[in-house]
Amino acid sequence: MANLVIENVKKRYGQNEILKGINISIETGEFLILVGPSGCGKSTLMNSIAGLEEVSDGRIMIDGQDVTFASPKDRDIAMVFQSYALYPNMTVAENISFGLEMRKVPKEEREKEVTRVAEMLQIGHLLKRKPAQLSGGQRQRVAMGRALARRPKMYLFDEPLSNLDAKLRVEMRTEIKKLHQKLGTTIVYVTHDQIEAMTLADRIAVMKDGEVQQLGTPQEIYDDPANLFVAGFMGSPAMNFIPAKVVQQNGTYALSLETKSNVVLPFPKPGALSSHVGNTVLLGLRPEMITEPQPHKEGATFVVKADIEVEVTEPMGADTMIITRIQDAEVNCRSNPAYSAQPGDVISMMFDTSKAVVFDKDTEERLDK
Amino acid sequence: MANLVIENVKKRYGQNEILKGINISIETGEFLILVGPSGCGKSTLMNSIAGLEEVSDGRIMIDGQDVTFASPKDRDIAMVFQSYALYPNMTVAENISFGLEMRKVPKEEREKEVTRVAEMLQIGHLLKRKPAQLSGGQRQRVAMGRALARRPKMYLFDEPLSNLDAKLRVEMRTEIKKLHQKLGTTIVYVTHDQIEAMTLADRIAVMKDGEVQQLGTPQEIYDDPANLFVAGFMGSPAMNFIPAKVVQQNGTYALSLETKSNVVLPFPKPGALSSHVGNTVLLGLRPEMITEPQPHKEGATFVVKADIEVEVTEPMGADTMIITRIQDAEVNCRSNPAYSAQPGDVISMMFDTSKAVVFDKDTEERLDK
Amino acid sequence: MTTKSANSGSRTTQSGRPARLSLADWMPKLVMAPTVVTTIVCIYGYMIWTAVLSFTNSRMLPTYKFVGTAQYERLFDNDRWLVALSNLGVFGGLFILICLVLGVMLAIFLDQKIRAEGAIRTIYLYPMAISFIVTGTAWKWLLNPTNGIEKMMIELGFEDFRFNWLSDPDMVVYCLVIAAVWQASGFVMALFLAGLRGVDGEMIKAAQLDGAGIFTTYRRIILPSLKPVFFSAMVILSHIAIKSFDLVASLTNGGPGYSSDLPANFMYTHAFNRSQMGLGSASAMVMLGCVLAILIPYLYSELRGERHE
Amino acid sequence: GEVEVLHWWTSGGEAAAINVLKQEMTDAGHTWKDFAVAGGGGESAMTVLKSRAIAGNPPASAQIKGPTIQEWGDLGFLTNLDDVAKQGDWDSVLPSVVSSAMKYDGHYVAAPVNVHRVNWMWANPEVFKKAGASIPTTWDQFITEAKKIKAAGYTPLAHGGQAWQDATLFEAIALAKGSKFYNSAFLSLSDDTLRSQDMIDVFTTFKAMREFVDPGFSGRDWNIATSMVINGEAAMQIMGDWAKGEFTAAGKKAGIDYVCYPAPGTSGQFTFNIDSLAMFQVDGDDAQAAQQDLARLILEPKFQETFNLNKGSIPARLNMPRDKFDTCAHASMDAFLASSTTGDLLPSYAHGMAVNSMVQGAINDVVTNFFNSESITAEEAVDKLARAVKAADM
Amino acid sequence: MSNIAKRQTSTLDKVLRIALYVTLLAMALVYLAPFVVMLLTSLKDVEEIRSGTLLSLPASLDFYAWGKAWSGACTGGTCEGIAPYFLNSFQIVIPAVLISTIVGALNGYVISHWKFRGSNLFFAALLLGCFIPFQVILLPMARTLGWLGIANTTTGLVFVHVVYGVAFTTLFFRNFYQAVPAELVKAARLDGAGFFTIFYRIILPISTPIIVVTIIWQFTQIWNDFLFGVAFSGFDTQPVTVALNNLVNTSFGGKEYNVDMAAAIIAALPTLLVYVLAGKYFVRGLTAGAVKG
Ligand SMILES: Nc1ncnc2c1ncn2[C@@H]1O[C@H](COP(=O)(O)OP(=O)(O)OP(=O)(O)O)[C@@H](O)[C@H]1O
Ligand SMILES: Nc1ncnc2c1ncn2[C@@H]1O[C@H](COP(=O)(O)OP(=O)(O)OP(=O)(O)O)[C@@H](O)[C@H]1O
Ligand SMILES: [Mg+2]
Ligand SMILES: [Mg+2]
Repeated sequence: MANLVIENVKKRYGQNEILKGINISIETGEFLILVGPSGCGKSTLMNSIAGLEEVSDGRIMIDGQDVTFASPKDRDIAMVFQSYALYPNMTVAENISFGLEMRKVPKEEREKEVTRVAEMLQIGHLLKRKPAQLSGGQRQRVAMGRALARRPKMYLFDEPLSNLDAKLRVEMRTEIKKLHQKLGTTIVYVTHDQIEAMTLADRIAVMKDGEVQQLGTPQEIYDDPANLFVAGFMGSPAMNFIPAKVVQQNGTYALSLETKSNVVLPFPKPGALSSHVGNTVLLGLRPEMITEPQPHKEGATFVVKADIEVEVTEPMGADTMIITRIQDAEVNCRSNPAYSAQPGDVISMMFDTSKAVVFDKDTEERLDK
Repeated sequence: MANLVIENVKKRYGQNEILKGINISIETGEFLILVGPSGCGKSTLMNSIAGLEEVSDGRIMIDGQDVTFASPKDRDIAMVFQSYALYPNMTVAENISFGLEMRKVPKEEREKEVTRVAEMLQIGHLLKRKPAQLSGGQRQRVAMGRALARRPKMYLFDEPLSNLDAKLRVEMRTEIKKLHQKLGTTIVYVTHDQIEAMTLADRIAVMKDGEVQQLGTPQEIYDDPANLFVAGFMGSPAMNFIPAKVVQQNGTYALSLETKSNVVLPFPKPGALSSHVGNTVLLGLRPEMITEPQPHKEGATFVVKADIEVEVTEPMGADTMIITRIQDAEVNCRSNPAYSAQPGDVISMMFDTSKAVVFDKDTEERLDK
Repeated sequence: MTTKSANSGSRTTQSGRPARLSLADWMPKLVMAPTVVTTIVCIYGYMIWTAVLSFTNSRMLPTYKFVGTAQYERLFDNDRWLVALSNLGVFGGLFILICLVLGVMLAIFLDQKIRAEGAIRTIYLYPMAISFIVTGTAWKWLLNPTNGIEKMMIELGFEDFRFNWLSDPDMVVYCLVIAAVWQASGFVMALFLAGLRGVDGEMIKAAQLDGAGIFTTYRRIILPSLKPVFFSAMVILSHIAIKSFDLVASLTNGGPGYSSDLPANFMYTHAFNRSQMGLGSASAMVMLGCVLAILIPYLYSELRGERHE
Repeated sequence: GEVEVLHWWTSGGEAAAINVLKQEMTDAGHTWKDFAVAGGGGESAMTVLKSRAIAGNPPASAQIKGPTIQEWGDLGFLTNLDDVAKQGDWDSVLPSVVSSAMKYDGHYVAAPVNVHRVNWMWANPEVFKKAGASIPTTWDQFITEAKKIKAAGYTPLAHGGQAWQDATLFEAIALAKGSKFYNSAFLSLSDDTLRSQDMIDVFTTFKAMREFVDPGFSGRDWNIATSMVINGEAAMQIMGDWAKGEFTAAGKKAGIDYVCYPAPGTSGQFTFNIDSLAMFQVDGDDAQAAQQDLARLILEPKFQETFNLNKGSIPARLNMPRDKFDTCAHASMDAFLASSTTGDLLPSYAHGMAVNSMVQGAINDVVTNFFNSESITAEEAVDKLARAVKAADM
Repeated sequence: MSNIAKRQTSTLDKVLRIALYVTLLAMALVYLAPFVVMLLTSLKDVEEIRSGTLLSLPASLDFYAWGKAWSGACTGGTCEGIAPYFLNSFQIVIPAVLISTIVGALNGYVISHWKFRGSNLFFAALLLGCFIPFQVILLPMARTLGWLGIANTTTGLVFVHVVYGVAFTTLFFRNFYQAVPAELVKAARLDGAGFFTIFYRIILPISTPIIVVTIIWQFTQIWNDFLFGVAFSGFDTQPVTVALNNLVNTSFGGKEYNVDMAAAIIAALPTLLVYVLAGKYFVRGLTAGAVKG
């Protein structure tokens, strides 16, 4: 069990600075999820934690010990590589048990462990195969198995489920969650799956261009994003950013925008708007906050109805996205599939601003913090 | 432009039969999505279509021509490999333009094409790098770029977006959709992302263990699954399967089950139940059909309220999953995050069976077709 | 990827605490140590020693009477040396080129799932096995104007067939090329075959889909990814070329005249048979200089262009 | 004690000869370690010797000859044999030409095994008869007769295109210009002589030989050339008396199947080539005793006789019984004695007896290149020769 | 690569395939020619050699020359054939090949996967160093061996061969390992494997083709070496090449070419055997599919 402190870690490849001073500190047993756009440095950071890449600057501490220069095997970390890195000459079973063998676990116990892990990952029937004879998802599961067979201080998972089907992914996610609850091992986990991020993480670090944009609980990240980037990055479909003018009305501050007609939306923290009166800010409103009129919300404090023109509809199974355009910004609204709307229709929608946030148009920083 | 007919294609690796007689036929310009559990043979099928694996049996026709034995390069197909298969000795730009060069596209045009594709995939700044210097997602995009630079008869995409972040994935998905609309090229596409499958596909083929379970439009697959497997596979979280007893009531047939109390749920096609009276069947009900009481649904034909005991809640951003147990089956219900429920609470939920389906407990086949 | 210990010196001061150096951290260096020591002593030490000798008038055995660059002046005033040097150019160039082309070609051909691959491979490879001390004789016969290939062809009815390269001072160097290619090309083939066997199959599939035919696939995809193999082959071949000594000694002994002399033979003859250690050393240094002039840029580009890890 | 002998006497007659010595050593209670390194006129053997010497582990005895003995002496590797020499009275049994070559700094350091005459011409009388030619006694005559022989469809001159064979032929031609010329050119290395008209003539004659050899001569070993004479493919060969071994081994009789004459124009002259075993300093009384014994045995008449009968040469010792030797050997012995008083007894440059190996090599380079090149004129060759000799004699 | 030589159906493909076989066989004949000459010569008697042409078949199968070369021919003063020298050669070749291959593999592994500052530079230096003409190292090496007390011994020869062979073995392995994905080593390090364990368990099992190449190279070089063999051996440790050289240069009267040729072939047999045995291990595509990218 480890608490992990990453202090001002930098990493350069030749000219390019890939990590620009990362600071992250998590507690023992925490489940940290790293998210960020492709190429932002997540894998590099993972490699640095594991000691597989030498950092150019900064320090990494595990359990209060400086391990910046410790060799990977002394750090007692297990990792799932994004590229799997299976040993091509070994069978699946050997791949999984290799780490145990290295740690001098007796043969019998290894075999038991392999069986257990293989069953959990549903690869029991593949144990005798070589990696080259596996499908993509099977390889990925073997890569997982290799890490899960061990009981290290810390697990690092680099997109461990990306090649699995939804069903299996849910099952695996559950297994990981159980494992974490049972062992309390610190886990750092990279994923692009929002649901994974939201359901697994104790805390999420959102990275961009080699920098941590925000480090917080899933709910914080979702409801209280530090800046436009974080807000836009988390949530699928993404949060809508609608240019809105700050107006003073009835002694408080509100946001005014043009849909089919002019609407004025109340704002939960009007004080934050006070210094921006007359300016245009970006109103951040998640798609699920713009819905078809729902009787039970009628009359709530921050709910306002307005007409919009439907541009496109996108059925997504459980919901249908209605896409419209407000002040030149494309806006996604989430509606019940039963609520049928056709492109070109002008329909009434409910805008719920109880969780709305506002950003500066230029700096992209939150204004209402 | 090609119409693709796959007739009874089989593929064996040694003893193992991986494809067990695949039959798929799609029209020119269709967008076919292959889904199925990991290891079910999707990549193998793609490889067979491309001519990279010799099929053990059966026939593949493109544009009415039998290409079963044609060499890959004569099939005029572009493919994105699940494992990328980038040329390690070439730069990104060279990787992308190689296919064009092979087809004798003049240099100037190639360069223009590379620029266009790179911009679309947001890898313009990486053109001079070698694959080994890229992050996972960047490699995947290069693999995409290699295919997209060409204008083949058919595209094959094998999980082309699995390593991208949600935002990028949405953008890429849109690009692919646009491309498809513009060029009308036939596309076969493997994905594990349900949203991708639902939004991109003209038709979806659900595979399992080397067999096609169902081939149909996304809506068909979602609303009208051929069997339990398809029903359970598509949709995330998955459809709930609740053991229910067929009862005769008020001259029609309905389903009875125990929640906190006994409920009887009406069924849209009661006729299908007639021959099963007294038996237990599996009722398939998607999570979004079990919600917190919603005033606007009150009193609808197939909506019934019942009490359940909350086992777990799982906030997922836009929704919160409420997990309960009905007749020993775990059941997911989708509720508004505002509707707060705690584990152990007994709450009232609305069951909407307007789209419910039933399956045979043993054969797992649909009963109400 | 670098071991932690590598930069620990500079790092220590930076992080303000000494990095622990376990045995494991030293392992890579320990493993290399014997090679490093022997290389420094037995190659570079001797090289420096030779360089020193080249400035002395050492005769039968080394002495240390320095004569400045006199030996170099003598060397370049010596017709035989100039012939040897230009022979090396012709011989080395042709030999390396033909071996590479032939080796690659044979390797690719053999990689086409050939029946009896093992037997054919061994046939291509066997010339390496037989010492030139004797194959030299066989080649001498084959190339001999009176009773070799020429005689055979004439007996076969080609009355005007002439093949007298071995006794023609202008052509004899090509005889060396023939025999040397015969001997070494099989190994180049083996080298490439081993490389081909390691190429990733998926990549080839991708190339096929990109529309590359089999030849293009080899030329553009597979062979470029065998760059390291080319590198090995180049080094090995230039090594063989530079050191072709047995070959000359047994096939032509430098003749006719000294028209087929190579620098290695020149060096050996002068240093050991003519008691001109100083001159021999000078010629060795010039040989080395030529090699370095060609090789250093190549090595530089090869090792620098390596992937970052 | 043990005695290790490094030598390159590996051809049939030589090997048999050396086995005699080995037997005698064994009989004397010593162990003979035979370190034979064949090939290239002892080039490899010399390399081995140097490597052994420098490793501090030289063999007790090694086959070296001529000026090379002096070079090894200079380096202080050789041991003193004066005691054995005194016992065996070497000073009187050896001709002075020989004994002085065995001494370094006035002390005996090596034991001679034989004396070769180099300026021999071997001929097949059968071929001469068929071609209607007669044995030439001057080089001009040689050319006339050779033309006849060639016209008759035989190869006039059996020759191997190796540098030392070219040198042997060249030396014989130069020798015909007189002993003074030879001395001045190859011993004193006089620049004037090297550039003289005589030398140009020598080169011209030498080049004339080129058309009398067959096209396949390049790189041919001398004994193959000899066998051409034996088989009647060729008429003559200019080669030292070791060629006789080949005739003998082929069962040919001197004077009947083959004849030996001095090379054209050199009948009174004698170019010699003396083989010898030099003794190196070794540790251990036993080893030293064995070494001294070896030196003694070499000079014993029995060994001298057997060895030279096998090798075709004549004993280094004077006053040996002659009866076992053939006519050619007798001729050689006579010439040896006669020439030693007239100043016609000359060291063979082609076999490293006259000059050090550097000069020898330099001359050889010019000679062999000239013989094989079509473009160089005799004048140019002479100029090259003079320059090369000067450069080598640095 | 299995898919390149796909099932061929069209006639063009068939023609190409036939052409391929024809080329391969033609080349094989060319390569074989000198050997055939040697073999035929070894089976003829001296008279036949003189009178016949190179490729004429021997009048009768006569293994006299082989027997003589093996145990009767004279190499210098002794007439025991080349048989006694085989053992010497084996005593030199086997340890030298093993040691240099192992050292080369380890070096290559370090240079490609455990780089340290200067390791690449050292590699370059090693490679450049091997271009030093072997002739110039004879004397200083002799001195060194003398100091080490292993002059003119088998150990000394093994040492010399290892020292000058390592550059090449390192080169072969380094260039092969360069293509092994770094992630493999990383994964193994995390699994807790140390330097040697990774080498032994992960790297070595996928190195078969290059081991084969290296052994072929080293075995051939060392077995056929003459220069070191002659310069650094004692009279009782001479390798078979030195004996062969002596044999070829030893002649009683007419040269016995048949014996020479037979001796040469016999001397080459161990190497040929290595080729045949090692050749089996040219297996294909071991790393395929291990890693993305
Ligand atoms: N070379 C092989 N030898 C034997 N079995 C193989 C080989 N290649 C693949 N398989 C097996 O074939 C089955 C289908 O593999 P395939 O790659 O088509 O799966 P997939 O549907 O693409 O799965 P995934 O979603 O995990 O990529 C798998 O069970 C796999 O283990
Ligand atoms: N060897 C290298 N040389 C130069 N740049 C590199 C190298 N390896 C990675 N990079 C760059 O470093 C950046 C970070 O890479 P990293 O693999 O950490 O990204 P990532 O966040 O894991 O992305 P992904 O989600 O696509 O896997 C990328 O822009 C990549 O191009
Ligand atoms: Mg990554
Ligand atoms: Mg797949």
